Amino acid sequence: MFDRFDIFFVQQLVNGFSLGLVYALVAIGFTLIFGVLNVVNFAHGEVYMLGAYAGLLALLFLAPPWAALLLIALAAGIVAGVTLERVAFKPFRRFRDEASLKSKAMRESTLLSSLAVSIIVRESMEKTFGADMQPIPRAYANALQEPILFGELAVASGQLAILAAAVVMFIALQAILYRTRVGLSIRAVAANPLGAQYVGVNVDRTVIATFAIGSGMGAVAGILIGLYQGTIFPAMGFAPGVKAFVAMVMGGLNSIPGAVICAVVLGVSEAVATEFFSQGWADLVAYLFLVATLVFFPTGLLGAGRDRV
Amino acid sequence: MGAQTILHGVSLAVPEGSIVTVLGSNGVGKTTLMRALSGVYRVSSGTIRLMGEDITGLPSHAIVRRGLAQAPEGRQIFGAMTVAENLRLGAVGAVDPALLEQVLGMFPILRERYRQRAGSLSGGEQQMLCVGRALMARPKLLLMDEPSLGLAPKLVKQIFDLIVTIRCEGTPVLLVEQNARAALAIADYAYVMDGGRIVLEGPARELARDDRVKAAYLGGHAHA
Amino acid sequence: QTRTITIGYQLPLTGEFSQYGERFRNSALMALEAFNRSGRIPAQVNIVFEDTRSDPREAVAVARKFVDNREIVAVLGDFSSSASIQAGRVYAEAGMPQLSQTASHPDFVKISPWQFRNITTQAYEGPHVARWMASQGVKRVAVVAIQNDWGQSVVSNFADAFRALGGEVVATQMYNPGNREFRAILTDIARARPDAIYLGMFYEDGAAFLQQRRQLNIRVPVYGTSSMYEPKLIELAGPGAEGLFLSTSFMSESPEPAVRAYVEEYRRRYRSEPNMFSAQAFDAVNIMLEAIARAWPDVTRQRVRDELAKTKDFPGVTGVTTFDPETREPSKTLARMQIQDGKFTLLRD
Amino acid sequence: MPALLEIDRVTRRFGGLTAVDDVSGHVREGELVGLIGPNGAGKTTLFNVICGFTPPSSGEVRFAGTRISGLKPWRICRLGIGRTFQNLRVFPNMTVFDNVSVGAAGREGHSPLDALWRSAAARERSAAISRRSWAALERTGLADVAGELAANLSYGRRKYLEIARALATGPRLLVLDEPAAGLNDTETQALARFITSLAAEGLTILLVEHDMGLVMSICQRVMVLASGRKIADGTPEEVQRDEAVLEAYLGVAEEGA
Amino acid sequence: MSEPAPSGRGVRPLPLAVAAFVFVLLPLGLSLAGSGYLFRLAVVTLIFAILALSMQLITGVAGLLSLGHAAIYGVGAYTAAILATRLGLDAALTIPLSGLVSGLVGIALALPTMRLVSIYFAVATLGLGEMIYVTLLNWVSFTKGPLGIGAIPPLRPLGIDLSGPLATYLFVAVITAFAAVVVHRCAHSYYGNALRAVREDDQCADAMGLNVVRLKIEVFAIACFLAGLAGALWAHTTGYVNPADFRFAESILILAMVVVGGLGSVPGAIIGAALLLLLPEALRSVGEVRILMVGAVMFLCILFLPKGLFGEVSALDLARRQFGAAWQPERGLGWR
Ligand SMILES: Nc1ncnc2c1ncn2[C@@H]1O[C@H](COP(=O)(O)OP(=O)(O)OP(=O)(O)O)[C@@H](O)[C@H]1O
Ligand SMILES: Nc1ncnc2c1ncn2[C@@H]1O[C@H](COP(=O)(O)OP(=O)(O)OP(=O)(O)O)[C@@H](O)[C@H]1O
Ligand SMILES: [Mg+2]
Ligand SMILES: [Mg+2]
Repeated sequence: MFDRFDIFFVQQLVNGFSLGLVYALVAIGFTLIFGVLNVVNFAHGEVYMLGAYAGLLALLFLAPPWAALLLIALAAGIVAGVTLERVAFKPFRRFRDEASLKSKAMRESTLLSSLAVSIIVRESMEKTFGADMQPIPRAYANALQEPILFGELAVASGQLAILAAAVVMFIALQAILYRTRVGLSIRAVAANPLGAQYVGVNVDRTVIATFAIGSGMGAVAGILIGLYQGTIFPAMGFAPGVKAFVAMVMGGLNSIPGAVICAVVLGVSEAVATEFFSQGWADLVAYLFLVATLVFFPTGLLGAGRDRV
Repeated sequence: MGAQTILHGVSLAVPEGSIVTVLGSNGVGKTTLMRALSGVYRVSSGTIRLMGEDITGLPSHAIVRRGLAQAPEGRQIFGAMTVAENLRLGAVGAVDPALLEQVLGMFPILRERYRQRAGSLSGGEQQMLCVGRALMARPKLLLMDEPSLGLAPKLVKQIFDLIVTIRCEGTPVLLVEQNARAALAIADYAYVMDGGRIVLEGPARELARDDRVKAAYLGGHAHA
Repeated sequence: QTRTITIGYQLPLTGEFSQYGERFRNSALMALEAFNRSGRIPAQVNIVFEDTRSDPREAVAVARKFVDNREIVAVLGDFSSSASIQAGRVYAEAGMPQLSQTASHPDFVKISPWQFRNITTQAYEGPHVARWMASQGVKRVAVVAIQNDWGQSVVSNFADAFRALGGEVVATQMYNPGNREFRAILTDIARARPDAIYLGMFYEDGAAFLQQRRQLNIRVPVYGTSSMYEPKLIELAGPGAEGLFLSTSFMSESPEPAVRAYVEEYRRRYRSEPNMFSAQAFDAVNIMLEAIARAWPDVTRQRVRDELAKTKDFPGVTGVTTFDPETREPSKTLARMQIQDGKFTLLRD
Repeated sequence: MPALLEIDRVTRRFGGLTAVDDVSGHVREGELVGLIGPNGAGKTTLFNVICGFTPPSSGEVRFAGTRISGLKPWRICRLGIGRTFQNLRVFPNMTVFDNVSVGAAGREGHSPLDALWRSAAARERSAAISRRSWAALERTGLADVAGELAANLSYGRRKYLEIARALATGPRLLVLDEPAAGLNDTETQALARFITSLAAEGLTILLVEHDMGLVMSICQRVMVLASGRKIADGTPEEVQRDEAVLEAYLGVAEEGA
Repeated sequence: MSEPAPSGRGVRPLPLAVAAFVFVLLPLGLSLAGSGYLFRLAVVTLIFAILALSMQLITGVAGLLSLGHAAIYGVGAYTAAILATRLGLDAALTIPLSGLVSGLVGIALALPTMRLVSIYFAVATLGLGEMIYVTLLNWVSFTKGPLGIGAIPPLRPLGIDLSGPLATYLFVAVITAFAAVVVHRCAHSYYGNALRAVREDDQCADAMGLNVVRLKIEVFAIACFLAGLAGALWAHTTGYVNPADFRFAESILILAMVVVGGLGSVPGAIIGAALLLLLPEALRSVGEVRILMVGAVMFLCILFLPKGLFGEVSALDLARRQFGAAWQPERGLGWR
């Protein structure tokens, strides 16, 4: 077994880390939205996909510079996120009586409304663009797919871009959450939406802001990862969406650092597991990590724990 | 200046520089009234005016911005956030350090627990936080829904003293209280609600002597 | 009044596999129109398409639906082996001939004498590639395949044949469907220092694999199954696709007149490139129509089955197809190709 | 006579904070004991230690002679301690009757087999649950709203609902956390009568309350906590004269005291 | 308020009407139509009704969001498939054994997760479900992996041939009725009240003397047992099982049935199952946008009836009127 700890193993750690960053990039926006509404947004994967498609269309028709491309994806994500909020989440905030607020039925239906929206969006995209992977103009694809060698270790330019994006997003989000008034409002709504009304927080606008930020980040993640992996297709959001969801919960639901750490843990565990088993079983190892984490930290790695009685 | 509301046919006014109290048994609609005033519930008919300006139908955040703050029933603090952040949220604009000092001076326990999660506070500590948070808004009109709930006698006294101080500093207070005796003692004017409507009103001193009020809210006899 | 003969076609028209179903339907309509125009029989043939999403639950329901419809004399599809098999059990019981263009599960044709397929299975392709590799001096091979019924057969058929030729399979990695991250697999097999890598996957996964191989700077030659023959592969993988070896039964650059006609017509009608899957469907429909023509005028389910079983030396765009009357397995010839300078190029052996 | 509940040098720390600090005390069978103290004194924490919601950092709690600290809340409840919560916790999407029946079902024991196979014994158990629930509802005056969703109840009635639910668990010791909070004087007096009548029926009661009128008029004995420590324990009269209590809790110039 | 219900087991019209429809009218109609297709749809609907019912028990009544239910269903299907093909066991044995194995697997997997609440539990079940799926897929020597297991004998319990469409339908309908009764009785009893208490506030339920962990394990075991039965029925009626049939998306479908039908209600689960299975079939005529339409219908249902087509409150009322004769008739409350 120990003969495995060689340069290939180091390469494997690098692979895992970069895979983890992919999950993290998706998880950041996902966690933000979950934190505020306490509802799983099943359509986050679709926002991610829409971001990728918006970017791709921009590439094909405008061939914009990189910064503009990211801005276009960001804008698309914001539009998608705000629309999603309007359509799938806002209608359920009309129920304010205590029985509804505390009922699981309401929570689960919000979860399902986002699922329904995601089905509609994915199916429409499949009808419009086809279910297959979209080819990406070479110039752009190469920029993120170029190999870069450090001695015997190899990384791709896209991995560095994703690392940079993850760091920027993480820092930006932490700054927004802990340094700005909007961030304070977001956390207040997350903690107690009714209480937020009494201190003059505009709950509707805060929720929309959250969706805008979270979805914008999701969409940027979509175009970056889509270009880097060369895989832009309507169902592209599903797999990373599930892993991001898992990472978020492992991390403690509304802890963004927790989600990022756990996303990386998942990525590395998958890659390292491939060293010892076939890839087919690697997923099992990742989910074992999930269950083990939850057994030892029932409210996630950095979760807040339950309120006192 | 004043706030006037009509809710299920309820009208009341809080004149400038006064303490007005609303009494009533459980479930008569006092909290509902307070929520309507803060814009948490929409009123179906009637108007609410704050300093002459019609605020009916405005969303709660706009009302708070116009200077109406509330220490609501059930505390509604932000359990996952620290005491410090809860107080900061109370402030409508930037936090005024002097005001913060004042509030922390009033409730020293909050200073001790300043960096603790608000959700782990004891019931009474949460109530103090709730009142402190409302004060942080430097309101033009303060609504308090059972502020003494869950507080130890010593603090209950403090709270009522505080309300008087606030009034003396020029902020009118609308107070809902179960502790009718104490409320009537400090209030200028009082309303009694029953079944969602005002059934009795008058200067607090007079109402305190009213037999009906005595029988219904002050208990048959005064206990120790 | 002309008679109409109806064929059912179950295929994925929605969902994640709808791209394949789309191609099947395109080809089927082309084949059908040509047949009806030709006037081979004094009747119109009509195809009823039913979407199954390649989902076993719907596949069985659609199969029942086709069986109920007395008009339908034969069925084409489904796409995946599992959907085809689940539907196949219904057809077996009801006595309905079924011809799948893609189901390559070994058990599919074993369900009953009513099942046919015109895709060569790995029992044929695996040994073919093994011989090819051996002739190139490859001794150590790493195999990467998708974890589904087809991927399993890729691995077992190839490995057996390659070992029999004295080679060694130094690493085998099966990955779960839906996975597009191959770096860990690549790093793992790189350690085994193979002379070549053999891929059992479809072109989309293949493109991701080839690209990531390039990023990890692994320069081992790669061989692919015929399922990777798709012009889009090159678009998707870019420089990563360079040098890929693969075998195929269909080639859009082929000089064969039948292939040329098919490719041009397809391009004209659908403004897209045909691939191995569309070609498989085109041949499947034509084989079926041929059987119906031979059965004419007595076009019953039983007769169509019998005629299908007699298919011999059918000249299609994917090569010449013959059904073994006993096993109902097809046999075909395979061509060898390599991607050179961003193009699929036929290799002369 | 041995005490029904014995608290033996219980300490509970949260991080650096000692919420309950080396507290000992007892409640005898049939006693009605008050527990008072300033906000944050550790009363609710002590309740939670007794009911098993937080384990003590050190020390132990004994109930009817058996050690209960370390047991799960449901076990402690079945041993005979029923509780209410400081911040009301009714089941909002269930009817009042169903709320109460939960307490009763915990006492009578109701397995899925009883639900699936309605044998005579199972039906007898169901009947017992029903009887127990109705008794509790009747006792608290909630019978007329038994079919109402708990979410639609007013605050005051929810307090009684919590008590009814605790009564349905068939407790020997009832621990009430601030039952009078949010009630006006008249309602408080009604509650006082209710609690005394429960005590008169032989129920042992431990009560946390800030309403001094209530505590002093109904409790036979009062324990005082301040900053986690027990600073006094005696009859209401003794406690009210206690300097430390006056200073820490009541405020030096307590009116009408 | 309800009528003073007669004590004892009187005849009540509603259950009888439902039974008459399911066991007489529907099969009669389908037989007259002579349609294997419609029979197949009916059978699949019934199988999914079992799944939705079992999910209802965990998610709707006990409030534990389970995202791995399809995997448990898969365990049942594989158990039946392996027992029937390898050991040649009779369907009269494979079906209950599948239920038992699923129940045991459910307990074994759920034990470490029972301390978890809300979304943590949901994700743990998602993880466990995926682990089961990955195992079914990759443990080739035992489950035949992606090849799936074929040639599973059709329903012939005790040598009685039930493989015809009508017989299969009736057999599955009987088991569905059994599942409905099990779930109904669990939900509409004091046991159900205890489960609902766990859903509303588990800490408080704990303080009321309910052993919450044990309740969760019990209810999980019962639900997994039923899911196992459904799996066995699927295996025998379809004849071929493949890991792809039991993926995460299938769990979500079952969840959607329960939510659309109405969380916490037995009829809701069945209505939801029927709606989400029959709608895509009924919409075949609209062509390729049918799945899109299913999404839209689902969305509108939830939007306008967020508590489901037939929510818990109405279900409880109905149940009390129809089945829950009160002990003290004048009060009309409480379970027998
Ligand atoms: N959102 C709501 N939905 C339904 N009923 C409500 C709602 N809010 C309040 N009620 C009902 O309105 C009535 C008045 O409630 P409210 O909370 O205003 O009473 P209150 O006077 O504040 O009583 P308390 O002294 O208990 O605080 C109560 O019977 C309550 O059940
Ligand atoms: N889980 C916890 N984490 C941190 N501190 C806690 C926790 N629980 C309680 N505390 C602290 O312990 C102290 C005692 O709290 P407790 O709730 O027991 O007070 P109490 O006597 O019930 O007060 P009140 O009368 O205000 O309800 C408080 O200062 C509180 O902040
Ligand atoms: Mg109130
Ligand atoms: Mg307390």
